[in-house]
Amino acid sequence: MFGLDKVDTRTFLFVVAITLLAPFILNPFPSESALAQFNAGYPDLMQRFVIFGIFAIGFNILFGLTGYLSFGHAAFLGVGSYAAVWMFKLLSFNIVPAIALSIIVAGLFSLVIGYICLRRSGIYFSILTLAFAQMSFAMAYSVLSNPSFNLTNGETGLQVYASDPQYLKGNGPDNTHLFGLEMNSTATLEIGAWAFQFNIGFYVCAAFMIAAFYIAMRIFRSPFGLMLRAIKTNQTRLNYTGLNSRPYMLAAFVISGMYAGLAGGLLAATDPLAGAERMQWTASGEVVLMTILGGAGTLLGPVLGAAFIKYFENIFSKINDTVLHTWFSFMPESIENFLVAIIYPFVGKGWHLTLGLMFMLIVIFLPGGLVDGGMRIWNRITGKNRTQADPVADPKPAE
Amino acid sequence: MGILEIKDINKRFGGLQALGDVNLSVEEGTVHAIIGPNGAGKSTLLNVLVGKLEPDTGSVTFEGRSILGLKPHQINQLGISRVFQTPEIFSTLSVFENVMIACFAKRDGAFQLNPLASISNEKDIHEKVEQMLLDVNMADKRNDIAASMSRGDKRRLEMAMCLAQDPKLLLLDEPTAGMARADTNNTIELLKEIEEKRGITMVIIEHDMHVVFSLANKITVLAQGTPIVEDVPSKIKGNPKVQEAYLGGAHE
Amino acid sequence: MDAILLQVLNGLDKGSAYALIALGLTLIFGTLGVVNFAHGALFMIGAFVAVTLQRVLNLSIETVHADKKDFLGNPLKVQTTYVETWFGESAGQLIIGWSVPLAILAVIPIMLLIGFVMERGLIRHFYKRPHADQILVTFGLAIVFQEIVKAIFGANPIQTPAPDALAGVWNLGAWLGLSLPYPAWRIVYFGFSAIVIGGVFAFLQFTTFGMVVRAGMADRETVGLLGINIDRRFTLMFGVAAAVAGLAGVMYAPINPPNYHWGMDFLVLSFVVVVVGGMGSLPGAVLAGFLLGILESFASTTWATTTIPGINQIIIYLVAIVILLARPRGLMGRKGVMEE
Amino acid sequence: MSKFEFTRRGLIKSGAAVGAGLAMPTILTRPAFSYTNEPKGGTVTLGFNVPQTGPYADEGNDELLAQKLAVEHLNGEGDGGCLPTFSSKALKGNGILGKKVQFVTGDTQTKSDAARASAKSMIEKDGAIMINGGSSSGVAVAVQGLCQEAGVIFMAGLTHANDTTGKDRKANGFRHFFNAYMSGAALAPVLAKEMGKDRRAYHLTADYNWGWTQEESIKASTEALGWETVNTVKTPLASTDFSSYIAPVINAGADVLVLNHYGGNMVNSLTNAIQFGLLDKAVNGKDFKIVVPLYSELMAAGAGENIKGVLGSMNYNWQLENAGSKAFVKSFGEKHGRPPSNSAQTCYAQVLLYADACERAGTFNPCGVVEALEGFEFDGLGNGPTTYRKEDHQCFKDVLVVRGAQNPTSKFDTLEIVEITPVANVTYPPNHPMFGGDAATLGKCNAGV
Repeated sequence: MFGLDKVDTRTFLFVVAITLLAPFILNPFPSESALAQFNAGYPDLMQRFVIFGIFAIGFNILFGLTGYLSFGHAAFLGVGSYAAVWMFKLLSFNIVPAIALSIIVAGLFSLVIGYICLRRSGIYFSILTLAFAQMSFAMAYSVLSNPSFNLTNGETGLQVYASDPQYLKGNGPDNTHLFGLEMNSTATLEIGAWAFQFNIGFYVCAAFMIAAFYIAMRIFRSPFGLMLRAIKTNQTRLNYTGLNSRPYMLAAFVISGMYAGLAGGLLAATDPLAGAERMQWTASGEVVLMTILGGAGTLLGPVLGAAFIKYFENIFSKINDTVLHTWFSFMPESIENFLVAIIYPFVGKGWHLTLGLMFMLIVIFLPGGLVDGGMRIWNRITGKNRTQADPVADPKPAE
Repeated sequence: MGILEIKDINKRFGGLQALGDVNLSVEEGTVHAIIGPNGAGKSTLLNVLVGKLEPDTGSVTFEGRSILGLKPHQINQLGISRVFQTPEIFSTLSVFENVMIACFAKRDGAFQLNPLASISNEKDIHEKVEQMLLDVNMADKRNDIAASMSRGDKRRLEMAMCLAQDPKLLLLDEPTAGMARADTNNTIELLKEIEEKRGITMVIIEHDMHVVFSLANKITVLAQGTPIVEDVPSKIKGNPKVQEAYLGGAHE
Repeated sequence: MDAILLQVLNGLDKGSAYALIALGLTLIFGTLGVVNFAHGALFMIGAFVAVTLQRVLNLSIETVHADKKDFLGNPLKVQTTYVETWFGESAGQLIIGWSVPLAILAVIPIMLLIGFVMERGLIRHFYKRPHADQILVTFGLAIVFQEIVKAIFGANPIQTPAPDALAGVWNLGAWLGLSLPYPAWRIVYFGFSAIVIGGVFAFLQFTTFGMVVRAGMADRETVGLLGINIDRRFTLMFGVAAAVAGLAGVMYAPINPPNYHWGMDFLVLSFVVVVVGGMGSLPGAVLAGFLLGILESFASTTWATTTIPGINQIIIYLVAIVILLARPRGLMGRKGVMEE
Repeated sequence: MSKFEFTRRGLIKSGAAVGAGLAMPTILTRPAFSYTNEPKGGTVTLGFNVPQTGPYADEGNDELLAQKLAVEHLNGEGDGGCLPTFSSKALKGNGILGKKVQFVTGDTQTKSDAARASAKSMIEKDGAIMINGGSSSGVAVAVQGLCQEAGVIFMAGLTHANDTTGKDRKANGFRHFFNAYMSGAALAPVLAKEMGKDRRAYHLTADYNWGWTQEESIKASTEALGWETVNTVKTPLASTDFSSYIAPVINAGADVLVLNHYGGNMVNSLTNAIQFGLLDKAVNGKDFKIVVPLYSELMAAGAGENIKGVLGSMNYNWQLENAGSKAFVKSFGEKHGRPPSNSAQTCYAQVLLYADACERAGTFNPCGVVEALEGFEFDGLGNGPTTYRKEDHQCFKDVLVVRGAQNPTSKFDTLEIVEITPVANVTYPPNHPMFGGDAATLGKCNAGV
């Protein structure tokens, strides 16, 4: 089905099902229970899961297949966002032209940067991409927001003002929308103590992610994808087999740049504000971590990694001592205080600590990332010794 | 006029004359061996032929067309394939995928942007790969990861990849270096078979005289960057110049 | 003229910090083949050794002052440090004032220990793992280090002043007839860095240990074949690299007050320095450190920023791009290192 | 059988997109909201969005402590803090409108994206009806915009840029903190008094929006005094070492250095300036001076001895002697063993002001709250008599000019109050050109749904 073989079709349908049912899956705990803190099924976070999923899927096409580690992909996400917000400012809040332009602009931007950076490989390539991204960030944060030529609006972020022209707006909505379907509309379904939220913005992003995942899957199974994996393994042999690695690399770089641009455009579509720190090296580092954490070179890994990091950022950072006290309030006070004292450094303002520890634990005990680790655990449970359910999965990330 | 014509090639590295006035003509359909003691310039010559090094002077023409200044992949696309001293293969990919890449390179050229095409739909490529694997007796290893194989098998895989491109000229850089005697003999058999069945022109750079005399129809002896003798194998053995070159080299 | 010389001094000063961090990073990369993202954190920990020592020396006895009031109107508690009660007020003050130089003595064993534990407990399991895994695990470690420091010392910068004798301004150019007032401690820092850098090079050049390590940097397998236990030496080398980072940090504390985020602030920059210098090249790292330091200083002059607006924001990265495009392996890099 | 509610207006025929859910039986349905997150049970939830990681984590922590204290006082716990001194007597210590106050917390990371994500999760997941806190203007403007769209109230924390209540002002957003213009207006007369009217100033300015507005404000007000501006130099936000910016000051012929820096930037630039011995110099026959227009206690602590004698301005200082201030300092100090910072005070005051506005409006409806806060005059929260101006939702009150103390008796009184500039001197028209001119409007209040 869909031009995929049986295993792939199953993986794809699995992703589609998980994505569409996310509002249920991410909301396992009743709204009023103490564990509701761990629910992730609210529109903003669900949107972030799929948007950063797209970003990581795209990054994985470059890094997972070719082994070229870009430390500057956040720049493409950033320009995508800026392009989209400019479309909102100039045309209307309809997301279609905005997203189209964000993909195009990010594509062009990555074409230029890729053309230059791909003259080098290994860590030299990584530093070149990092340098371009950091320069973009610095310019966007300050120089390009000066009053006479304000392209980015600097620190406060580019946003839509009532005084903006919006030539095509007419009587259209005042919020981002897809032909009238407002991105921030949410329907709430209540079943018993549970409240499930269905948000238009999430489903629009989810549709894009499913498409992005499908395309990535096709790329993995295409001769083009095979060449990219060949580049990672042995570029010398590739050249002596009559293949020119440069255009392949550049194409992969631009494709992943366009994925980043799409993610940036969607970020703006769900929330029409583009800030410069989206382009900072930490943001580029984040997508690297997402991909490695989930499993570089695997299809599902990057999506899982993205969800993992975003979950930590948004859920663990919100657990404060008051919440902890509620959890343990059924215990005697001394034990309660003791438990809170033990756990508190790892949540709330200490969520970074937990994140750092998780990085270490995962890479130590699950080399190959979450997907590979999950597979091995599954095999141990079922007692089977399947080699790989994901045939192109390459458990060894690139150097 | 040979298929490969090398005229007046000179190459210096700093003060060292690596190649001096090399003239060589490789006839179509022959197996031409280039031998010589260590440091005679064999590898330099090969690197000039594949586009990795640019000579200071001289010309290299393949089928009447100059190949100097071309990139390795362009030279390959003209029909020159290379087998390396240590097998260069895609070690993390399967045997099948290795050969498949060569088939795609032959069919689609140096670059093809087809990210949405599906490998599994490429029936003709699959057939060709199967055939190649049968030819080199590797059909049973088709799903093995290349890195896990023995050195001899890696060599056969590399050969299969080169043959999959139907090259007009095959360059072999010490194809049996570091091999056990049995593996060496297998390789010789394989190369003989290729020559007989396909009639591909080959240039072999080799140390092992056993290999050279089993395969070559013509031998060029290189000493200090210059060809000193070129003849059929039977006449090379007794040539005093050759003996001097080898023995003299040993005494240096 | 004076202005130019001042910027050269600033550049050398910045450069010596970059060079010291890059030197340690290159030692680790060159000997162990490990990309250590926690190296900036080691620099930060070094600075916090000074902070800790300062805190320890400031441990105090509390006496209640009945006639003075604190901010809530309660009797004021006056703190007198133990050091002062033991050695008298002036000697005590002097010892506290010298806490940063004293911390140098403490930082070497502490950083060596941290280095040993890191290498034995964690890094050595990653020699054969892909660089991506090394990056992930050391980045995780860097976060853990900085969060621990944040939990103890807070996020606010902490002043760790230089001793009074070295806190003033020295006029360097007096005997040249120039006016070159320059902070004394920055001159000390530069001199100190030069000594440490020289020490590391001498150590590698003139000791057998250093020879083995250099050989190992060039070709690890061959040295292993010679029957030399290279692993133990590499552990020590990691410790030395950590100590160099720690020394750089401890001495930097009076220049700018340390905060827990230093590691991340210097991480990216130090990697740029290492790569511009050429992966695995020790002289390259030092050269690139000073070069980028000086260029950064000159890019921040009014002349430079009016010529090209924003040049001071991007200079480091711009130079990195130009150098890497002109010289594929940085200033002094070797072929084949980290290029696959 | 099943009931679907769209909590936003303008959703047309989109049911099919989520049609799968329609078949599900619904056992309970929630009564409809008349505005975003209308509190239905016995509690009301406030969202405290402060930096918990990154360089401003300590400041965020201080804000959080103050916010928690405010919640205690609203719920009638603790000593009541400013409730007795507050001029409005609507609050009774029984929560807000009889509902017990709860709160959720989040981490802004001092990044506008992260701050918006955190605020959104509070609004969408936890049902927060008001967002308070923050430690930078970028975050404040970003979160303010979000709250406007979502239909909740934003009570800004520490934000000093003119834009927050200038060109980026929003109907649902309120700022208690002072701004760059006020800093300039308050500092100028004191500078004239202390340093004379014939001074040459050299500005170092953080190269982003807040830095520029501050430089603009200080420059305008000092030049009006007769000062000359020798040079204005922009420094990258990411700078850690300012030596290459400080060194040129020595020979520039300037006799005052103005550091338009905040947080770590200010701590480092001031430390470097002292290192280079600037304060020991005499230029043009006058003693060299340094001015840091925006001070905070944490910056003072970070700069240590270096701030001695350095002038700056603040929104509030715990040494203020009025009744409200005393009550707040006592309450905070007894709990945490140290006096509150001015960002803590602003957050505390904002929470109380919000609660009071709800009580007076008799509703949590944001539009009601906006109406109750607009033009509201009050006293007893620590700053003296204060007005929330209707046109731009900026608080107008006295501004403090402070100086680094020469001989602090403890680590808490490192700053001393030099002058309390009366509100009249820092007032400006709502359409002032530095505040977006006539184009800047609040828009309409948004109650969501």
